[in-house]
Amino acid sequence: MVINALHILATGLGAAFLTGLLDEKRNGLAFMITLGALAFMSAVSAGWLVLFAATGAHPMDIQTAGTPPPFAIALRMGLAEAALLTLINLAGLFAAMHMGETLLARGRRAMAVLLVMVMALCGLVLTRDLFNLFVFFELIVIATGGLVLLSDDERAVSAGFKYLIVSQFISVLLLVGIVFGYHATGTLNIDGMAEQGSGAFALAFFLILIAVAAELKPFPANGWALDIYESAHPGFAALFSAAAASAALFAFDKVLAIGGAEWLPVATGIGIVSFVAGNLLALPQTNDRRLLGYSSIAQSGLILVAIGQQDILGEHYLFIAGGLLLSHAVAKAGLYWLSGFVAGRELTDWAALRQRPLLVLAFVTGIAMLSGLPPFPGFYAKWELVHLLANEGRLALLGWILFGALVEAGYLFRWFGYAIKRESAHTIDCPPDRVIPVIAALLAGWALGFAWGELSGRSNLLLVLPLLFALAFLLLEWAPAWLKNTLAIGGLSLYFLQTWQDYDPLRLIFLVIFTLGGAIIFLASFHAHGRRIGFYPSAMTMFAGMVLLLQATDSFGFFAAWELLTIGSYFLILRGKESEPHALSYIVFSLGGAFLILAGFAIAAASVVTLAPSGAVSPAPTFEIASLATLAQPVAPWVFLLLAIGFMTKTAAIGLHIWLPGAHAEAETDVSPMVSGVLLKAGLYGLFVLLMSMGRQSLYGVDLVNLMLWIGAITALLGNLMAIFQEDAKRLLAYSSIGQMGYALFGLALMNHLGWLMALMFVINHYVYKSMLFLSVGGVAKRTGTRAMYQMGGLITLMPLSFIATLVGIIAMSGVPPLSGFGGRWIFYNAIMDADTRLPMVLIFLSGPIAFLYLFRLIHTIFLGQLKDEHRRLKEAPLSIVLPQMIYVAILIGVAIFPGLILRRVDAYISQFLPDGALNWEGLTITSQYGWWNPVAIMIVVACIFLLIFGWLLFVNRKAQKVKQFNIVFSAERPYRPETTHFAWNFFAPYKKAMGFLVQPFVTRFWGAITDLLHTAGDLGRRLYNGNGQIYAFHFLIFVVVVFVSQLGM
Amino acid sequence: MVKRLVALALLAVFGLVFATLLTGYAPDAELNQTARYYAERTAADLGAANIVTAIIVTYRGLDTLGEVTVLFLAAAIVGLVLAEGAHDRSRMRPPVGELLTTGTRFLVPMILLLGAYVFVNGHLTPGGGFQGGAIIASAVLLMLLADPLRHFSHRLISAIESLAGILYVAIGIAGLFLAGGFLDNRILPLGNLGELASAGAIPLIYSLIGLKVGAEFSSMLASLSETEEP
Amino acid sequence: MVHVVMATGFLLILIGFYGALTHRNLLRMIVAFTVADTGVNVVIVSVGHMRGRSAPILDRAVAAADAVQRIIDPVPQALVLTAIVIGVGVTALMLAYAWRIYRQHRTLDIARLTALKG
Amino acid sequence: MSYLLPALVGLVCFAMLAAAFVAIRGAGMAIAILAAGLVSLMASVLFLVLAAPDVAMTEAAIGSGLTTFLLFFVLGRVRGGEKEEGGHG
Repeated sequence: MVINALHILATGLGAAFLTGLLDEKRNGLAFMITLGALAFMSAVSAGWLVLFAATGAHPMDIQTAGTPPPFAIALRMGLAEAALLTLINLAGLFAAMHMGETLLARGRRAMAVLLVMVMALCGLVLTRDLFNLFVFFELIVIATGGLVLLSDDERAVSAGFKYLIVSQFISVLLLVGIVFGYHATGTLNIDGMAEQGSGAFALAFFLILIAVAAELKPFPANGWALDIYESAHPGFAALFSAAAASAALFAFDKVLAIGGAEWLPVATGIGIVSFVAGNLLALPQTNDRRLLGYSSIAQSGLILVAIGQQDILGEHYLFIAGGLLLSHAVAKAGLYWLSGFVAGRELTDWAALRQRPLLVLAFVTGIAMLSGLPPFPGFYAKWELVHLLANEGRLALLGWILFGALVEAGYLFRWFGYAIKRESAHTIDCPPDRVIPVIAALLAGWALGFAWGELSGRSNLLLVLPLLFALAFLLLEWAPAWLKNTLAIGGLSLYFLQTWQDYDPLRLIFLVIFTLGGAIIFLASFHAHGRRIGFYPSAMTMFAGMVLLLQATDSFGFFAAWELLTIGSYFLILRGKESEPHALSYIVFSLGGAFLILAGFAIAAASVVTLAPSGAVSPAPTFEIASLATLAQPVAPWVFLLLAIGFMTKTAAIGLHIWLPGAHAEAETDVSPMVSGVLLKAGLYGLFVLLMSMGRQSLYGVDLVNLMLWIGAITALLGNLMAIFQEDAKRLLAYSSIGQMGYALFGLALMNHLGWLMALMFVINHYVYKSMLFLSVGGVAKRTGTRAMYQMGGLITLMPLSFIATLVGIIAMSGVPPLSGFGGRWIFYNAIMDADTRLPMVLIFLSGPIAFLYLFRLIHTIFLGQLKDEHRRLKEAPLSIVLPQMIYVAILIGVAIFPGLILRRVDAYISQFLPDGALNWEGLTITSQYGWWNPVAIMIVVACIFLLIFGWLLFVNRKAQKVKQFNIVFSAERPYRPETTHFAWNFFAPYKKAMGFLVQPFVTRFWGAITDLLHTAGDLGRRLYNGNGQIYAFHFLIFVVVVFVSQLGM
Repeated sequence: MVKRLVALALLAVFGLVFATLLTGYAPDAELNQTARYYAERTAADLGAANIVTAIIVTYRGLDTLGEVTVLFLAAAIVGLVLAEGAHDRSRMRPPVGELLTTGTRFLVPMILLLGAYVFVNGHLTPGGGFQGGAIIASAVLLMLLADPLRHFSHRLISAIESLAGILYVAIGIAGLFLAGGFLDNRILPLGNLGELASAGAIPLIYSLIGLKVGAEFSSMLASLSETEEP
Repeated sequence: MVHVVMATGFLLILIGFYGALTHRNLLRMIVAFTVADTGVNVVIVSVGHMRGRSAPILDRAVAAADAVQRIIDPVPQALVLTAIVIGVGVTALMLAYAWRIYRQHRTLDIARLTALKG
Repeated sequence: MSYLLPALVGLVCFAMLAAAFVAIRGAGMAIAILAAGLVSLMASVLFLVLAAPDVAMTEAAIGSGLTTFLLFFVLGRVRGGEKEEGGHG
């Protein structure tokens, strides 16, 4: 049984009046009354919400004064209203709890103001009468003016006054608009006015609309709001951002209904400008609460865009706008409440949160919700919104939305990086009663994610087994690392055993790498002690994303998996000691790439023949990935381009590669192989899928696949070239990965059978030897405490197993016989012979020897040469790190001898797509049209040659003179930078002179310039807000005039 | 100077908007549907002679409840803001003239009576709770002028204010159960049009509003008077 | 006649706005706003006015039966009543703020209250 | 209809505008407050003429009376603050 919604308003008011009856000293009792009233109001709203959600009942009109509307004020309760009321009342309840101390100190008047504020917000949502709307607005203005004063920050007073100034202007316009609207229609009832349409009183309606819009704090008429956000008590700022903004948005939506479709573009315009500008201006912020304020403005703008696009959103409107709104409200409330625990106001002060992992989880949940990442409602909403926009061809709007979202993710994740990596002088202060609201927001966030998953009519991401498995590790954070590690390995292996039969040979290869490959690397994770908080949920989210990517058959599943693996890997990378800036550039590039993929899918969905069965809410067209093949001109090449760039961001193709070296090099010892050996393959998988389904595309006469061929070749060359100039061993390996991915890209873009086979060889080989090398180098770095190669040397005797692994890895990688790298090369050269484009091949050929140079340097400077004094007592790397390396050695030799074991089936599979040029597998011999290769024979020959040379060397070296450590002649001077005299420093100096111009950091500078440009734009924009309340009033009037003039022009 | 020019330019646009509204305005010759309903039905349905009062107290009662709450809020916040600056009462001020003091003693009861008259008759004649409340507050003002150091019992004022508020809400809720809806005045007999005891709960509600508004204004004035002169 | 009144109301609004935009003293801004508020009230009442009709009060002069022909629109009057009361509430609040600001900063110059910006 | 009423209305309107001008541009704070109160008072006269006695009473009691008093109260508390203003604009 539900209770009349009027009781919500009556309870709020009655309790507010009741507190006045109490003695000044009975503040405790007044506080209990306040909490009780808010709890009752929440319960009543929740009852309505359950009723509407469960029965799908129609909205219900509630009369007052026993008289029907429009003659008396009427209220309406429906699903949206009930949801908003629940949000508002709960936000009010938790805000009261959060502010408990302050409220008790300031007494019953403060509590009464809070109660009236919540009541007025409810009224704003419920009322269907325009003038009543105005009354509630004024109540909110005054209550806000009162609650702002609860802050300890003295500046809040001036912020409140600035707000009052602007609201005076607003209310004058609103009143004038209302009375002329009444004159024209003879009613004040919103529905009655909507029936008659705003045509007769367009000007008055404009005044009403703009006044209500101003309550949404649109750019640039929002300086006052930012000052309030910055200076108010965080408990109130949460309410202001979550509840007040939501109610105002709903009121705007109601008012907009009067105007009808012709006014929708106004909402869209105001919304998108606020969204982009809010995010840009947030970029240079260093104050946490002000940054959250800018983000609130941006988010309101985004919701306003959804409101403005309701004509094309149709039945998805509530799903989208509601998803965005609830995500934002819950996340923002949680973040503001969190900010109450942080003593300092700099973003970096949030590092103090690390003392409480639970609060970090709340923080990251909030950020993920704001950024619209899965599995939260914003993700589903963004997916639908983008698709519907693309469907209508509103691509510019789509582009701006994605741009703004990327900027937002950028500053939010930068902030998160600070929290995880920086040091804070403060300690965290979180009494239990103030933690409850944060926990509530955290739980609400996940609950909403679940609800939106259910409503989406697609697979609910929170019911997908791999992700659940990953999230289960959140509950296991108390457990020791070894236990979690065992579970992780077990889970990955079990998943493989359970599902491997479902995959075609191509996907099976990726599956093996993603699951078993991951499990092998996890063996190295046994070296970690303690609980390793945060590692397992992140890593398993990444792996979950990767296996889901393989499972995905439709575009939605693919994209969701893509985002999951991106987020998981970001958290993993961020764990490295110095990785903060690199993790940030990783997530920004990755999300940028993901947004391109999203845009590509959305544009494709608009014209692809959809094969997916329609679900519960009849989802926006999700399509089978395979049906990308049915795309026709002129859409197809654009989709191809977007998707290809998106995937190439992940494979770090040249130009989009700058995130990779830092991210891979700075990661932890066992994380580097995960993100290099395993994760990069996800990008290749994407490219495989793309090329398999779309084939060749050309745009304005440019063959896009050919373009990829060139990009692959240049990436291979420059990646290798950059690798040889690195002093840092892990960076060297990271750059080498760029080069290797270039090879793979090149092979794919050859678009012939052998090219693809070779790309697959690279998928396998690169996983094995790059994981192995990262582990062995990581083990060495762990023991020596440095990654600079010139600080190592002569470690061969101390760390023989690591040496063997490196040696084998290098042989395999450089493509000399007998190991698998040679097989790769052999197929590769055969593939090149098949192709028609010869010019990029020169580049590829060039990069081969270059690869050899850096590999030589790696083994020479680390393991050979003279041992450093301080390293004399080093031991071999821990067993857990060596063990996987030995497994890789075995695999490499195995694959080298029996390449057919895997490749034969794939070869047959590829023939489906590219029938010509298949290999001929006979016994141990593999034949192409250009020649044959017998791995076993080669192995034997090479083994013989090796033994011969080795024996000869032993013979010759009998008489060799040993050079002692101090057998060096010094001059009297000590060089300024001692390392410059070391032979391993600047190892390839001559090459650098010759080819250094090729590796100038042009790309880094380019992206740096873009970043600077955005920051500068943000900084310039901030100057608008000079702090003068009168100027803010000018902003408001200018805003009105600009909207007015642009509306006239339309 | 630039500021003034910009202000003038912006206001010119607003002037244009207002001028358009003005020139587009034509007075109604007949009452519109809403006004017609009120004109025809108020007397019969609600039993109130003053239609404006009927609208304020009943038809748009929710607005009025909000309006009262605005004053309640303003009084509470003014009290909140000024609480810190309450002056110490030991400081003496020059005495006020005898005339004013005596006049006040004489006038205050009459003013209070007038205020009560205005809001009790709100459903019959012009005026009502707000006007009556303001008149009551003027009595308080007079007392303050006569004796600036007079200390009003905030406790009493806020008790009156709260009780009136709670009763107002309670009457509103009673309307939900006993009549057609929230704030429906027909929980009491309508009586005969034009009599004091008519129009159902309207006189009662308007009296409560009068008391409440009077208390709220008084509270604001008292808070202000207790602030310290800097 | 109504047009003249309405025009006066609009002018009052504009004058009030101009004052609020150009005075840096908080109190003078508040005074300017009260002028603008009065202007709004004048506009609203003038919108509801109808030539040759009387106030919406039923008494001996206006019987309930022919009220439809005799009275002016009561709704704008009800709205103005609310608006006036709300206006004084906001004004009181702004005054309290001004006093608090003065106590804190010893100034009423809005251009000096710029601790928060950017 | 007689010409008296329109003339009265015109006169009141003109006086209101003049008072409003004084409220905005007047030299002293006290004068400005008084002028604003006067605007309000004349508005209530206007309301009476426009057949809105309820509004007229409210405007007179609250808009002109109470508001003016509130302003004077605060003015009394912050005297001196006014002089700091560096002129207009």
